[in-house]
Amino acid sequence: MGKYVIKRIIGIIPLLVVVSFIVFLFIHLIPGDPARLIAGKEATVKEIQAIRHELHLDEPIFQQYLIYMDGLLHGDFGESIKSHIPVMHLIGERMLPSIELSLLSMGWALVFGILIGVLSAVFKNRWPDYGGMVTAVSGISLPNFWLGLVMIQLFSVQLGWLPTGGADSWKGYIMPSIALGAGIMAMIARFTRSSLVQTLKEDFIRTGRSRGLSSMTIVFGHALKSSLIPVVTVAGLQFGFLLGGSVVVETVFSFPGMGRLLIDSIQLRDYPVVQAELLLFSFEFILVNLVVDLLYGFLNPKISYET
Amino acid sequence: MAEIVTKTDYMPKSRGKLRSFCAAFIHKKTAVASFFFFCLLIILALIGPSIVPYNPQTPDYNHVLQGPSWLHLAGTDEYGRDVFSRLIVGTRLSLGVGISSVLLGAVAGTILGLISGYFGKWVDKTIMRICDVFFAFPDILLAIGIIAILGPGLQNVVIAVAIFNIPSFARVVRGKTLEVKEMLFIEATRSIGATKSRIIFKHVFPETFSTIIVYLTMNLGTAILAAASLSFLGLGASPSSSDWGAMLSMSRDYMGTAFHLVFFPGLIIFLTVLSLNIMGDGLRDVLDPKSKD
Amino acid sequence: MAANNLLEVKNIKKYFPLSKGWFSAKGHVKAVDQVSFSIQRGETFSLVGESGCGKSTLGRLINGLIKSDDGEIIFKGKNLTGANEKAWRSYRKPMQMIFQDPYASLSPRMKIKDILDEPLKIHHPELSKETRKTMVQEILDVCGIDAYHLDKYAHEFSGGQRQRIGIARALILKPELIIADEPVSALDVSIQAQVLNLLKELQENYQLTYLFISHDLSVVEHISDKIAVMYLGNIVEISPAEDIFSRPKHPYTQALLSAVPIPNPKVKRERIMLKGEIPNAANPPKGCKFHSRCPHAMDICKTVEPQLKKVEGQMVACHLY
Amino acid sequence: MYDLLNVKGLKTAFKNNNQRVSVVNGVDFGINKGEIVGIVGESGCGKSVTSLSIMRLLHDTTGDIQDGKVTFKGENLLDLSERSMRKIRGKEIAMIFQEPMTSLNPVMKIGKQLMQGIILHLKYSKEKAKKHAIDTLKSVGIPRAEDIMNEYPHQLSGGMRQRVMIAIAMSCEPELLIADEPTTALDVTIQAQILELMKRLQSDRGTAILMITHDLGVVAEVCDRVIVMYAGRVVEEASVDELFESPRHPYTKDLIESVPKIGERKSRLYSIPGHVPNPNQMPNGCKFAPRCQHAMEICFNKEPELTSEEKRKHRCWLYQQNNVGREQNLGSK
Repeated sequence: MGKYVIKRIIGIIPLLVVVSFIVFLFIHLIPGDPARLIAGKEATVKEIQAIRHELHLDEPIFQQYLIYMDGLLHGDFGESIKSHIPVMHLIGERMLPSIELSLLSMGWALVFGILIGVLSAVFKNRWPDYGGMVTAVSGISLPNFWLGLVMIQLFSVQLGWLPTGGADSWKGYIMPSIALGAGIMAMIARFTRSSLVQTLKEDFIRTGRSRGLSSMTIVFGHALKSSLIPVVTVAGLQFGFLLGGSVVVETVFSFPGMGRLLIDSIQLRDYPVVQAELLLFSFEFILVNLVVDLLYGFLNPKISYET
Repeated sequence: MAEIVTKTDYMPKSRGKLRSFCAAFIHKKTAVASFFFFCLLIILALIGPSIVPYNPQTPDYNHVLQGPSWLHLAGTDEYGRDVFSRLIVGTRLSLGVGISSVLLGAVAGTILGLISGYFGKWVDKTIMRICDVFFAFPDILLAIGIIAILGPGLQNVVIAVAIFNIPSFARVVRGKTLEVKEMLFIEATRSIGATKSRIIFKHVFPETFSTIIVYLTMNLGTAILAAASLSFLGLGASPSSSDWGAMLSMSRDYMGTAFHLVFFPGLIIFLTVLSLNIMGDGLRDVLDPKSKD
Repeated sequence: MAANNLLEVKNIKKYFPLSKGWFSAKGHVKAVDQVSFSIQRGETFSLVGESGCGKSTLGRLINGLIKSDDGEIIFKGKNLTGANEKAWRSYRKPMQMIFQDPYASLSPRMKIKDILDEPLKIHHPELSKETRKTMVQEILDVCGIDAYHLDKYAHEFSGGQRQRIGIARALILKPELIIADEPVSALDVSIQAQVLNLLKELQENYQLTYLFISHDLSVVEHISDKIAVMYLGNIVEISPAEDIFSRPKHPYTQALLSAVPIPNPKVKRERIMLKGEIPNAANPPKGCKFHSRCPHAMDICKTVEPQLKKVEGQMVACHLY
Repeated sequence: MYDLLNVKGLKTAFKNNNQRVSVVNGVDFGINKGEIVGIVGESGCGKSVTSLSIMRLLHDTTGDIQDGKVTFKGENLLDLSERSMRKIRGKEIAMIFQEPMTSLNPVMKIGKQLMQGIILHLKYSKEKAKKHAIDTLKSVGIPRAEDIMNEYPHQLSGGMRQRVMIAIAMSCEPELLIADEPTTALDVTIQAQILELMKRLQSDRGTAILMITHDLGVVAEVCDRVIVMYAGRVVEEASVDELFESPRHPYTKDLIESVPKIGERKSRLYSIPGHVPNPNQMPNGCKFAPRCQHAMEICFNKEPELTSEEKRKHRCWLYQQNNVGREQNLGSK
């Protein structure tokens, strides 16, 4: 097990390096001279020159990458072109609400997704199954921004129960987390169902029945564990969906998170902020999947008992 | 245990592949209904502009922001344009973006996946490592990053969505190829002296084909959603176009007063994606029964 | 060696690495370890052994489906060792295979006529479509399948019929050697007898040489001229079929024979019950690999690996002799 | 009547493409206490479905029992509620399966899987159950029983797993053990060990065993009495010695004849022509008639009954009505 953990952790290091390099290249891939972009339209040639030197844009590209990485390791993501506030500072105040929102969404999606999936599998081809799967396929097909707008219309405009946006109180988290988690809940429900249905067809389930175990013992004592192990992996992959969705949902609800900052920055062409956001989002995703991998290894005796 | 019956030594009646596929698919009533709905959308995309009741671009300032009525089934927008007509005309745009981006991604991804899965070794390692890098960026964020570089616009949405589809197709096709490659009949074909290219194109690819079709259908839904999201964020279709996502984006300003402007474009996106997902489920059950529940 | 040898295998070796890790390979499974034997034209040479003894790997090595790590394969006087994939493709024409699972060894998407036509297309592209069609019909007839089945798919046939189609596919290229990997073990008894009889008939009519791989000693006895018994990647005994059943030499052969249940309740035998199970092939016992289960194990068995040597016309790798 | 289990007129059908196909059609047989009875037949003959029907384990299949009676110690199992049936399963009748690799829960320790049944049926405390579990493992010849309790199935070899399966089955001292092809997936030397173990358990504990197999060799080695099945029907029943010495039904004869036997090298094996009929295209009359060498006109029109003759039974027109075989038998009485 220890070897497995070390192997996984070492395994993501090259990925982190490559991803950071690609994100670093981002600013060079944008058409035009980055120094000119940063300096603004009215800048003189001299000003541009100064910025180029200040940002080390006159150095060889590999050198620039090392400088960039050095900055990253010290928590320096550069500074915003528009507001000239350090990017770290801009993102820092947006990070917490975003993380809270994603954990909240993931949490309810997991709980309800697994619940619906288990019910559907246990009552396969009966009405709880049909109900669960109609909910799930709808959940996958719902555009999250539309779900958000419909909820705003209903709960904020018509009924006035919840605020239309912001993260000032817990009430501000309710609708965004529903809009964000709906699709993930649906995916997890479908996957849990199919995994559990598959497990219930295994030979060892028949062995269990032949020993006189009740259906409850068989489903919850035998089948659930082995069918939830792959759900862990799927939940990890869904996290990417969640990060992407947060950009859209945060925009709908004017939620002060990282996602909305990204869209705002793109519209303002504030590239250093965009760059930092892309890096943080992808690192977050990689790390979540690392945790998921480790969890998978821990739950699966075939891995955890080897070595 | 159903094997007890199927494994017995008997010969089922001879039946054509296509016929048995159709017979099995017909049993999935919802899938068939979705299939017809999707066909309707395709027809609308093809002939929509010539059958709409109103010109989708002509403003009518006498009927601004009207709710749904018999005259205007889905109401009118802030310029008095008929929303129903705009939705129908927008079908071509919204479906077109989804279909072209998924097809692009599917073709490139399938080729990469086949190569990777069949040749293995360093070829496989290289392709899969590159895919891993793409997977490190969550789908929509990758698209947003690409659009940030290329600039907003429908064409760039197609490129961005195609790019995030490539690695996922590559991975799925590779997985299936590896599975097929281990099958005994592939080894049997090698043992009669068949060349690698013959094995890939005549034997492995047809086996992976049904998986690709199912995955294509499902991803088409996702792609339409992604393109709509990007247009909604103002990164895709120009706000004045009749793209569904763009229409939604524009109508946000009229939330309180004209909710139908938000409701109908979203509804049509939802129904389109729903029909694709149901169709995909049906196809999977029929074509790829092993991956079924 | 005798000029009559169709196939000669010398010291062939195949080690499969165990899960290639980040740091190092965890070791090797010695699937086939220094195996040598030769097959004469027209005979049936059988490889028997329990699962994991390397018999199927050996069959695939000879056909080039798996590349050997070391040793030589000499077929019709030609050394095939080290040939590239392209050369192997032409070597395979006179050396065809029949596989164990008739359900999995035929392509599910091809009609029978296309399955049988494929080898011809590959090796005889000069033949016309008509000629190929006649050849396909002829071979089906020989293998006992009616020609009106030509347009059917494999899944429409029963197991026995599918195995006949598999045999037809191997036979259509007029091979000299057929490597049959457990060709009847997936079939029911009554069908198994049909297929075994067919294989025998074909051998007589077409002067075929068989390398017959099986775990079933009673089937092997019935069909073979010579039998090699494998244990953990080694051949422990090679004997003419009559001898191996009347006077098995190697203790493993003796145990294997006595373990086979005999369908006659009147026959009561003293059974040699082996201790334990086959050791892990990644970490086989030192010396003679069988010593950990052998009822006659001596001190020397634990240290020195015995080599095949001639004992009364049989080849045995055992320190007892 | 047999004193442990009586199966009468058992009929089980499977639903296949909205069609009901009888896989087991009117099966009659019985088992006495402490007896080893074999059911032998080729794939698709309905032998496995018969065993699952007795245990009422067709849950996850499209199959269900249409008709018949399964009387175990005087009680018809088919009339019992699911709840009472659960008290029979594992306690009175236990079962082992063909695939030891997949028949154990891969993510649960051996000890827990073993103790679950003991606690459920014998109502032992945890400590007592654990002790009993270890004893049972030892009794089936598992070395390091204490360690194995804490291991997962993938850490064991195939033969060991089948021993664990037997331990689980025997842990509650059932009166009947149904073994569905218990050695088919194992190598011959391991098969010999497992068969030896089963014979020992039977003689030590007096457990009756219903052995389901396709292998006539296994039948000859372990069974006292044999039931031969073909196309969902019992075609012959006899003591093991009688069956191999003088098989009555042509199918039994042919089956024995077509097995290659060690020490009897022949240039040609006897083989039965044709193949087993498709369950939804059964021939009229005797199901074996199209493949039978002795088929008469009546065989194609009317299905023979299972008839008793002294201690054996067969389903064949050759021995019925004014047939020679029957007259000879009557004469000898």
